[in-house]
Order: sequence, then C-alpha cells, then structure tokens
Amino acid sequence: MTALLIRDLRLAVRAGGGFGLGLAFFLIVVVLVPFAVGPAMGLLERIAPGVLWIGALLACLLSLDRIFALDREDGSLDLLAVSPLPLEGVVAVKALAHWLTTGLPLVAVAPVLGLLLSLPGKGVIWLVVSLLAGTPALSVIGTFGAALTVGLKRGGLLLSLLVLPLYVPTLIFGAEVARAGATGLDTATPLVLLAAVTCVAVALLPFASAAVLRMNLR
Amino acid sequence: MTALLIRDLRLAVRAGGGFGLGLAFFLIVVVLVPFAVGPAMGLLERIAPGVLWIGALLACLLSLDRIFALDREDGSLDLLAVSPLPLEGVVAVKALAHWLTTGLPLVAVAPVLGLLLSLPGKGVIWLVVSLLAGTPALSVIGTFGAALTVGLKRGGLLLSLLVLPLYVPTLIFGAEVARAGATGLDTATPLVLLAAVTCVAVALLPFASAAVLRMNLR
Amino acid sequence: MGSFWEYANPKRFTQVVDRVLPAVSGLAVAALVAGLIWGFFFTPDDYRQGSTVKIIYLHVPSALLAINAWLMMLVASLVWLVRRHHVSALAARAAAPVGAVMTVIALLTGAIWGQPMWGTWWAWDPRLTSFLILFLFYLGYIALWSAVENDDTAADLTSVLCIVGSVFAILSRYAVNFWNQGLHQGASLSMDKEENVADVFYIPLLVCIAGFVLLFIALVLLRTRTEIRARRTRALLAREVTA
Amino acid sequence: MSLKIVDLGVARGGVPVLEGVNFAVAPGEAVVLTGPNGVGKTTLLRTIAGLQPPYDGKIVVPDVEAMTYAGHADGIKAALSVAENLMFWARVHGQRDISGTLEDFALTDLASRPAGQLSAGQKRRLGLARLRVTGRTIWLLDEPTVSLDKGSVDLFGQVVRRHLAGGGLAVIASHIDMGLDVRVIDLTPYRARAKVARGYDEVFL
Amino acid sequence: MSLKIVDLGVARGGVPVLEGVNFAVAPGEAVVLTGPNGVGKTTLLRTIAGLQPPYDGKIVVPDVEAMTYAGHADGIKAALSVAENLMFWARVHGQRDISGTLEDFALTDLASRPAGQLSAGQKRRLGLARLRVTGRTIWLLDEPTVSLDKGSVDLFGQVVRRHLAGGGLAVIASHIDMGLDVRVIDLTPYRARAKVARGYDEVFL
Amino acid sequence: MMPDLGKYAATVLSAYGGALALLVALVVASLWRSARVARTLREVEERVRHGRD
Ligand code: HEM
Ligand SMILES: Nc1ncnc2c1ncn2[C@@H]1O[C@H](COP(=O)(O)OP(=O)(O)OP(=O)(O)O)[C@@H](O)[C@H]1O
Ligand SMILES: Nc1ncnc2c1ncn2[C@@H]1O[C@H](COP(=O)(O)OP(=O)(O)OP(=O)(O)O)[C@@H](O)[C@H]1O
Ligand SMILES: [Mg+2]
Ligand SMILES: [Mg+2]
Repeated sequence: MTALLIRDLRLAVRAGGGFGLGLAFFLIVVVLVPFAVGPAMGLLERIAPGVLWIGALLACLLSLDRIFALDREDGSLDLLAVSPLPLEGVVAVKALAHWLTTGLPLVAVAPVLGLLLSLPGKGVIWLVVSLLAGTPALSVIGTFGAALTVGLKRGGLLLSLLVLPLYVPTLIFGAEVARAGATGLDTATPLVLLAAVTCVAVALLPFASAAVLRMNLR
Repeated sequence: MTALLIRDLRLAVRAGGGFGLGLAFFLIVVVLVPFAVGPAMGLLERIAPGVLWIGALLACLLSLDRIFALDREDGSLDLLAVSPLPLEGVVAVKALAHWLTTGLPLVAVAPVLGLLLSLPGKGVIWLVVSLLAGTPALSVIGTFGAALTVGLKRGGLLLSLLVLPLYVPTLIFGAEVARAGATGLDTATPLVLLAAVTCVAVALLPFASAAVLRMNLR
Repeated sequence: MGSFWEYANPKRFTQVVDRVLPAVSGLAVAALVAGLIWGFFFTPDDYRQGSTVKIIYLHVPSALLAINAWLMMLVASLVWLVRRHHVSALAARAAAPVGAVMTVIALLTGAIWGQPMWGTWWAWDPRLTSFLILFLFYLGYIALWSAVENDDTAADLTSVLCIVGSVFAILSRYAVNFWNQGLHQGASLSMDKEENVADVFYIPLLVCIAGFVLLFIALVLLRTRTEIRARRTRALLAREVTA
Repeated sequence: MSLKIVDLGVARGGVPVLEGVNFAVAPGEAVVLTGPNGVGKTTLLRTIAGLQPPYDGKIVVPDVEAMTYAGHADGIKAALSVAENLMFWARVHGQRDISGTLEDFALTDLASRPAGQLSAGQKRRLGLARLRVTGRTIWLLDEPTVSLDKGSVDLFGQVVRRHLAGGGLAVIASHIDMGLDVRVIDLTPYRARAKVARGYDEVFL
Repeated sequence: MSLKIVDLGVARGGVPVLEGVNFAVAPGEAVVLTGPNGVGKTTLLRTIAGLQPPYDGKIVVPDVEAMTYAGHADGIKAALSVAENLMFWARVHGQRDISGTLEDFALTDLASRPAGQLSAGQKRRLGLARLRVTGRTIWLLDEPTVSLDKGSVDLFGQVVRRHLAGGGLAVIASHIDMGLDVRVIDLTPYRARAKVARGYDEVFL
Repeated sequence: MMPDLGKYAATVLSAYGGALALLVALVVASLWRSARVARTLREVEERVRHGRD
C-alpha cells in the first residue's frame, strides 16, 4: 500500500513535473480572469473567493483522468486487481496521492493568488481553511469519476461531465465559507456542512469507486 | 486529406459522443460560476461575457490533448508522417476537425448560456460574433500546443500551461468585444484586432505545428 | 401467472408491451388533450398572473415527472444491481431521455413564465438551480450509457452513477437552498387555496398530470421495448460474426 | 496447490468463445495452450485469473491468491527505472529482494535505466521478471515470448523450469515452441458452438 | 527501385547503437535483420524510414515516398471497424479498393467488427494489411509476425512473396523464421563501439 | 373560440408551443427509432434463421 503511494507520488513528480502543473494551471486561470472580466476595481475583489475556488476545482478536474488511465493502458491496473492489495485500498491510496499532488499544493499557493485578486487578509485565512476542508472531497469524488470512465478512450470530457455536478455541494459550501470569511459574516455553519460533505465522501465513495472499477475491469 | 477529416470527425462522434462533451463542459463551467461567486444579480451580469469566454477557452483546452495523443499512442502518427500527405496539411486538418467538433458547437450554445447569466439581448449577438471570430484561433493555437507536447505522458497539464499564455491576446480581444457589445460601447476596434489575431494564427501556425511535430517524431 | 419477476423476462415483457401499449398511449393522448384543452380554453385567468397561469398545466406536470423519472431510474438501477434483470436496466436507460426532456420542458416553461412574473428569464433560485443540476445529472447518465461498449458493464456503471448521483442531488438541493433563498412558489398548490379558486385550476391540472404520467409510462414502455430489441440485435450480430 | 478447470465456458463481449474446457494442472506441471488467432486463449487465461467471470463451469483452485497473470501488456511505467518498476511489484506482493530476479533475466546492467528507454525485448524481459517477485505458485502467461530473441527465450525457459521444479505450475498460451517439454492443449475443439449463450445473456436469444 | 545503406550509424536517445552498417537490397529481394534484443533493429528501421535522422552515413533510395514502415504499434483505431480502418489508410495513399486486401489477410469476415474487439493476432493482421493498400514498393517491417499463429504467418509469407515477385523489396526485423528463403543479416557485428554519437552532440565532448 | 390571453398572449403561446414541440419531437423520435430497430431485428433474425446457419 505504501509502495503504491510512493510509486504514484514518484510518477507524479517525474512525469513532466506532474504536480507543479496543477499549480500552474490554477495560477493561469486566476490570472486570466481579470483579462476576461475587465479591470474594474471593486468587481475583482468581490468575485475573488469564487474565482479561486473555481480555479482549484478545475485544476483538480484536469488531473483526474490520469488517475487510472495510465495504469489501465499499460496493464498495471489488471495486475493490481489480481494482486494481494484490496481494491478499495488501491482506490483510496490513489485518491490520497491525487490530493497530495494536487489539492495540497493548491492550498499552499492560494494565499498568494488571493493577494493577486486583492482578497483581504482575513479572507485569505478562511479561503485556506475552506480549501483544506474541501479539496479532499474533490479528490475522492474525482477518483470515483475516474473509475467510472477508466475504460474509455477520450474519457476526459465525459469524466468532467460526470464529476462536475457531483462537485456542486462542495463548491457551494466551500465558496460560501471563503465568501463569508472575506466579508466578515458567519462561517461556522457552511464550514460544518463542508466538513460533513467531505467526511461522507471520504468514508463512502472509495467503496463505490472500487465496485465500479471491478465492473470496468471485467 | 478529406479521408483524414472524415476519420477524425467520425472518431470524435463515436468515441463516447466526443463532441457533445465539449459543450457539456462549457455548460457546466458557466453553471458553476454563480455557485462560486454568489447569486447576486447585477454582479453576474457584469462578469457574464468574461465567464462565457473563459468557459469556451477551457472547453477548448480540455479537448486539445487528444488531437495527437491518441494517434501517437497507437502509432498512427508515425504512419501519417511517412504517408504522402504533407504534415502541414495533416496539422491543418486536425485543427479544422477540432474546431468543427468543439468551437462551432460552443458558438451555437453560447446564446442559451448567455441567458442563464442574464446577458442582455444585444450582448448575446456580440458574444456570438466574438466567439465565431475567436474560436478558430483557439483551435489552431491549441493544435500547436498539442504538437509541442505530443511525446509526453501526462502532457495534458503541461499543454494547458503552454497554451494558456498563447491564448491571452485572443481572450482579451474576444472578451472585450463581448463586453463592449453588452454595454453598448464601440466594438469595431477590438473586433478588428481579434480578426487579425485569428487570421495570423490560422495562416502561420500550421507550419510551426508541422515543424514541431517533425521534431517530436524524431 | 406466478411471480411478478416473470415480467423481467425480455420476451415476456415485449409481449405484454405489445398488448398494453395501445391502451396506455390512447389513454395518455385522451387525458392530455382533454386536460390541456380544458386548461387552455375553459379556465379563467388569475387576477394577479393573468393568462400566464395557464402555463401551470405544462409546467407542474413536467416538473413532477422530471423528478419522478429519476426516482424510477433509481429504483430500476437498484433492481438491476440486486436481481440482475435486464429489463430493469434497459427501462432505466429508456426513461432517461424522457426524464431529460421533461426537465427541459419544466425549465423552458418556467423560464417563459418567469419573464412576465419575475421580470427575468432566469434567476438563480434554488428550485430552478436544482433543476438545472438535475438536468446535468441526466446528461451525464445518458452520456455514460452511450460511451460504454459492453451493455452489462454500461448497466452496472450507470446504476452506480444513478445511486451516487441521487445522494449528491439531494445534497445539492440542500446546498442550493442554503446558498440562496428564492422567488419560486412553495411546494404545495398554495396559490389556489389562498385564492379560493382551487377547483377551477386544480381539476384540469390533475387531468394534465394524469396525462403526463400516462404519456411517460407509454413512452418508457415503448422505448424499453426498443432497447430490448436493439440489445437482441446486437447480441445476434455479434454471434453471427463469430460463427 | 493444483488447478482444475471444469467444463468452463468463457465469453467476450457477451459472445461465448470457448465451451466445455476441461483440464487439470498438477504441481510441478505446465500446460501450453495453442490454437489459431482469435480462438480464445487470452479470454480463457483472463477468466482463470479472475479478471472476468466465466459464463459456465468452474475453476477449482485452493486459493485465488495463488495465481498471477501476465498478459499482452506488461504494466511497466516508462518514467521509473527498471529496478523501481520491479521493486514496486515486489513490495505489492510483500517481497523485498529483487537482485536475484534481475540477474535471472539479465537485467542487472539495465537496472537503473528508465524503462521507457528499453527495446521491445528488454521491456518484455522486465514484464516477465515481475512473475518471479510475486512469489505466486500458479503462473498464467499469455504469449510470454513475444519479441524475445532466442537467448532470452532459453533464459525464460530455465526460469519456468525452475519454477516448476519448486512445485509451481504454469498455464502458457503460445504460438511458438518454447523448448519446454510439456503437455500441449489445442483449444480448437472447444470452440463454442452453441448459437445460444447460456447464463446471464440467454434471455436475449 | 532499390535501397542502399552506406556506412550507416544510428543512435537512440543520443547514444550510438549501430555503426558502419552496409547493405543493399535489389528489387524483388528481401532482407531479414536479426540480432539479440536491444541490438538496434527497431532503431535502424526507423532511421531508414526517415522517422529519425542517422548520425552517420547515408541511405540511398531513389524516392523517399517509396517506403512504408510497420512498427510495434499498428495505428489501429479501436472505435472504427476493420474496413473503416483499412479504408482510411487506403485513401491516404490514394487507393480505393480494399476488398482484395481484406481477403488476402483473411479479414473479410471481420470487416464490420470494431477493431477494438479483435484478438491480438487479428489486430496484427489488420496492421499488416495496411502495407498492401499503401501501394509502396519498399516495406520496412519490425517483427511483423508477433502474435500471429502459424497459418497467419504462412499467409503473410505469401503476401510478402507476391510483393517481391511484383518487383517490391522488403527489410524485415525478426527473431522468428518466417519460412522466407532470403538473405539474413546479423546486426551484432555492427554494434557501435563509440560511446557517444557524433554529429550534433559531439561538440560537448 | 380562442380565449383572450390579454397582454400575455405571446408568453403563453410560446410556452405551449415550445413544450408541445418538445413532447412531439420526443414521441416521434421514440416511434421512429422503435420502427427502425424492429426492422433491423427482423432482418437479422431472418438472416440467422435462413442465412449462414
Ligand atoms: C425556469 C424556471 C422554473 C423552474 C425550473 C421551475 C421548477 C418548478 C418545480 C421543480 C416545481 C415543483 C413541482 C412540484 O414539486 O410540485 C414547480 C412548481 C411550480 N412552479 Fe415553477 N419553475 C420555474 C419557474 C416558475 C415560474 C416563473 C412560476 C410562476 C411565477 C412558477 C410557478 C410554479 C407553480 C405555481 C408551481 C406549483 C407549485 C407547487 O404546488 O409545487 N415556476 N416549478
Ligand atoms: N532513450 C534512450 N537512451 C538510451 N538508450 C536507449 C534509448 N532508447 C533505447 N535505447 C537503447 O537502444 C538500444 C536499441 O534499441 P532497439 O529498440 O533498436 O532494439 P531492437 O533491436 O529493436 O530490440 P528488440 O529485439 O528487443 O526489439 C537498446 O539497447 C535500448 O536499450
Ligand atoms: N467485445 C467483443 N465482442 C465480440 N467478440 C469479441 C470481443 N472482443 C474479442 N472478441 C473475439 O473473441 C475472440 C477471442 O479473442 P482472444 O483475444 O481470446 O483470442 P486469442 O486466442 O487470444 O487470439 P490471439 O492468438 O490472436 O491473441 C476473438 O475471435 C475476438 O475477435
Ligand atoms: Mg491473445
Ligand atoms: Mg525492436
């Protein structure tokens, strides 16, 4: 199990600087937004928490399709399925590796990007808290979507279609925490709800993902 | 050459409804933004043109990595390179196929999504015009990026990183046209600039892409 | 006749459909025509909403069905996963496009209604928003069905998606409610009660709902039969090639 | 540890491919499956390995965990070195020592080379080396000698012989004579004849 | 039409693999390249096909457009049918008739099957069928008979013989005897001794 | 015959028009596909019975 985690992390780092790129994408989305919405002042500030959350979500999404696809193509997934590791464990480790290489770095750079979009100091703290509580759910849900589409060529877009509606609750509560934090409103309620969504997703979805993966390998 | 176009379109349609999915992604990005920035009316209206342009850009981006990757993996690209077709032609046809399956459908649904974000009627027209003038550039530039990253596993994110900066001029002028149209300002200048960017990209980039592809195949 | 599950045999199911389909579709058309004509021509205008109230005869039934179609798919998916009856998987597959169209109709009529009532085509009202999300779930479900080659695998995958999707749809509903309090009517037919014209609107509305439900049943039966035949064609063709 | 196939029917894409397959493999024994392209060797091996369900009959084996499968794809990561690739599979199967295996497959010199830079045959040797580090007793091999030169085929033959001598067993699908002196089963007679599939699909015919 | 290799040196990843390779192939003639795994057969064929530059020597051929290459990967689209796959390559090379080719490779029965549902050997047959519809005279084949059963190997042998009889030529890398009576060139003696490629890299040494 | 829809005529009529058009399209598409699939199945069954077997 740890061997799998180490391998996945190593692959992420080796294969073209895998995990720096999730970050770079996040950065670029955030940078492009001002170009797209125009330079008006107060506007950017107001949409900043939302933009950062959307950026994180998309950066996450883009890296999903390779969670299983590469292992499927070169036959590793078949071999893992007949190995002594339980498939639920494999799935959970893959989700964890995805979070470590995507979610965690996003959390780390979010403050810098928050400053770029002139988010106030207190807003930054709450943004980090919300990302920290929400990104694990994004990884787990994404792993489920990746398991669903593992057998398909060009599964990437289908994956996005399947996963994005599942991301809605996380996004709403997460962005709400960040928004409320930035404007000084009550953050406790949405934060509790966000944490609840994450806990439920982390606890249950690996089983669904493993079941789906088994179906796909047949 | 037409054989290649037909094959690519056929593959796009067959492989899991390929080209409906670009649309779906566009739709979903546009739908998620209000969740992230909050439901306030006037706010959404102001950022609508920008959000739609970013959505179109990302939908385009996500489908890029498969332009050459699949052909590379199964060896088709090597075989095309030694076939009688000029590589410039191959690249141009691939870009055209990409635009037909991604850009064009985006243009077609943009009005509906404009309504969702309460874009006013005149704004919708200009949005469509700007997308029509801008998306060909997105496809051609994207094909160049795909040619650059064709040899790499997990090239997807690197591709985004390379291509997004190249998209900046198109995005700025395109969003400017849509924004000016929505607020009743002068659209002629940005539109001319947008058209110029597209023309230059379409005329020159296929040669660069073909050159890059040749280097990558070595 | 034995157990209810006998109808899960595709052949038997096809025969039953052949027999009952004309009746069901006849009834559906009759109820729809009667309800819509009644509602459109022979009900008064609401004093506040004017003639727009007539949209209710399309809007409410389609909204009801949009939700209940998903519910039916959920049940069918569970049946497939537990008992592996092909008909239930194919019925879920057949119902999805119908549900999606119903969602579109509800969205469309609602949007058109919103224009005079709320002064906008679209507002990010929770009810409206959750319908949009439901539509996305339908799209994903249909796309997954058509993307997976092997029919049994596709049935398995879409079933799990349907179940997980249902949980997240409910979560989304609460999330959306939390996020924005909206403009939309409450969950009961309160408007009618308050204004004491209940029966005038209520009875034709019930007829329309019955018509929509019957139409839904007829369409699902028809489309399930089509799916069964298509599946059988594929199986025969595949075998023919190996032969 | 022994493997017994009883009246097995296997299907692919819902279409029966083989039916009524019967054979048993005792410890220390190997069996070679042959038959023309498309007869169903790959499908049969995948079914025995548990990667897909049989539509009929059964596979008797004391412990499912005793089997390992090596198919057309090798499960090799181009970005990892030869040693890292092998070490990963060793650790998944609870082993830690790979030096002996590297030697057996003449990979010691290549150990630190990224696997993406191997030639077709070298890659195949690495794929086969995985078998030894699984520590499993039942090997299911699908055309193991593809792309191997004669020297490597002999090398592999020795590894298989040693595996058998240690009480292991092997089922090998191959078109090529591997120089092993074992029982050959031609699958052609087991081609599925029934136009009607039994089992989960029968309702459709 | 003839092919001449003069003093050719080939490299992979900047490392010389073979050097001083010399041979000529006349119309109607075929050559089989052999050598242990990793000696450089694939690299040599790709260089001759123009997919990578040589670092030394030259390849003399009247018309680069006369060559076609078939490597380890087949260029087959799983989502398209067998006929669609073949028709695409035919049209790329300006041909339109594929029925004869389908027959030659015993693919007529499989013509409407999606290529993703073929067995390994059937897929390989489809990959080789592409050669015939290119209409090219110089065939460069890298282990063409991998995964093929004996019948298919014979079938392919016949196709090659007919190609040669029609004035074509072929360079084939293979570990397996294909039943063709042709000149065999062992590449082992040409192993590059120089540790570093000349050419664009030499300035660094 | 036509009820007086007042100032909302366009609204109500477009709602009815759009919704009914969608319903009709759905029904027609279902019937059309049903007929086509039934026809191919009949052909294939015919061929299996009298063709190569
Ligand atoms: C796109 C916009 C709209 C959507 C998606 C939508 C959706 C829905 C849904 C889901 C229901 C619930 C059906 C049920 O559970 O019983 C419903 C009921 C209803 N809607 Fe809408 N609606 C929209 C716009 C409107 C507008 C603009 C009006 C009128 C001003 C309206 C009036 C009603 C009424 C009167 C009901 C029945 C209330 C009840 O008893 O449930 N809707 N709609
Ligand atoms: N990127 C690289 N850097 C260094 N060496 C490489 C690289 N890629 C391949 N090689 C080496 O080049 C040599 C030639 O490989 P090639 O694929 O041509 O061999 P081959 O004769 O086709 O072998 P096989 O019979 O196994 O297919 C091999 O020893 C291989 O390890
Ligand atoms: N999805 C599918 N639907 C129908 N038939 C299929 C499908 N996939 C494979 N087949 C067929 O099943 C048969 C068995 O394939 P399998 O790969 O087991 O053959 P094989 O004996 O391994 O052949 P080879 O020697 O070529 O590897 C083939 O005839 C193949 O065409
Ligand atoms: Mg096989
Ligand atoms: Mg080779």
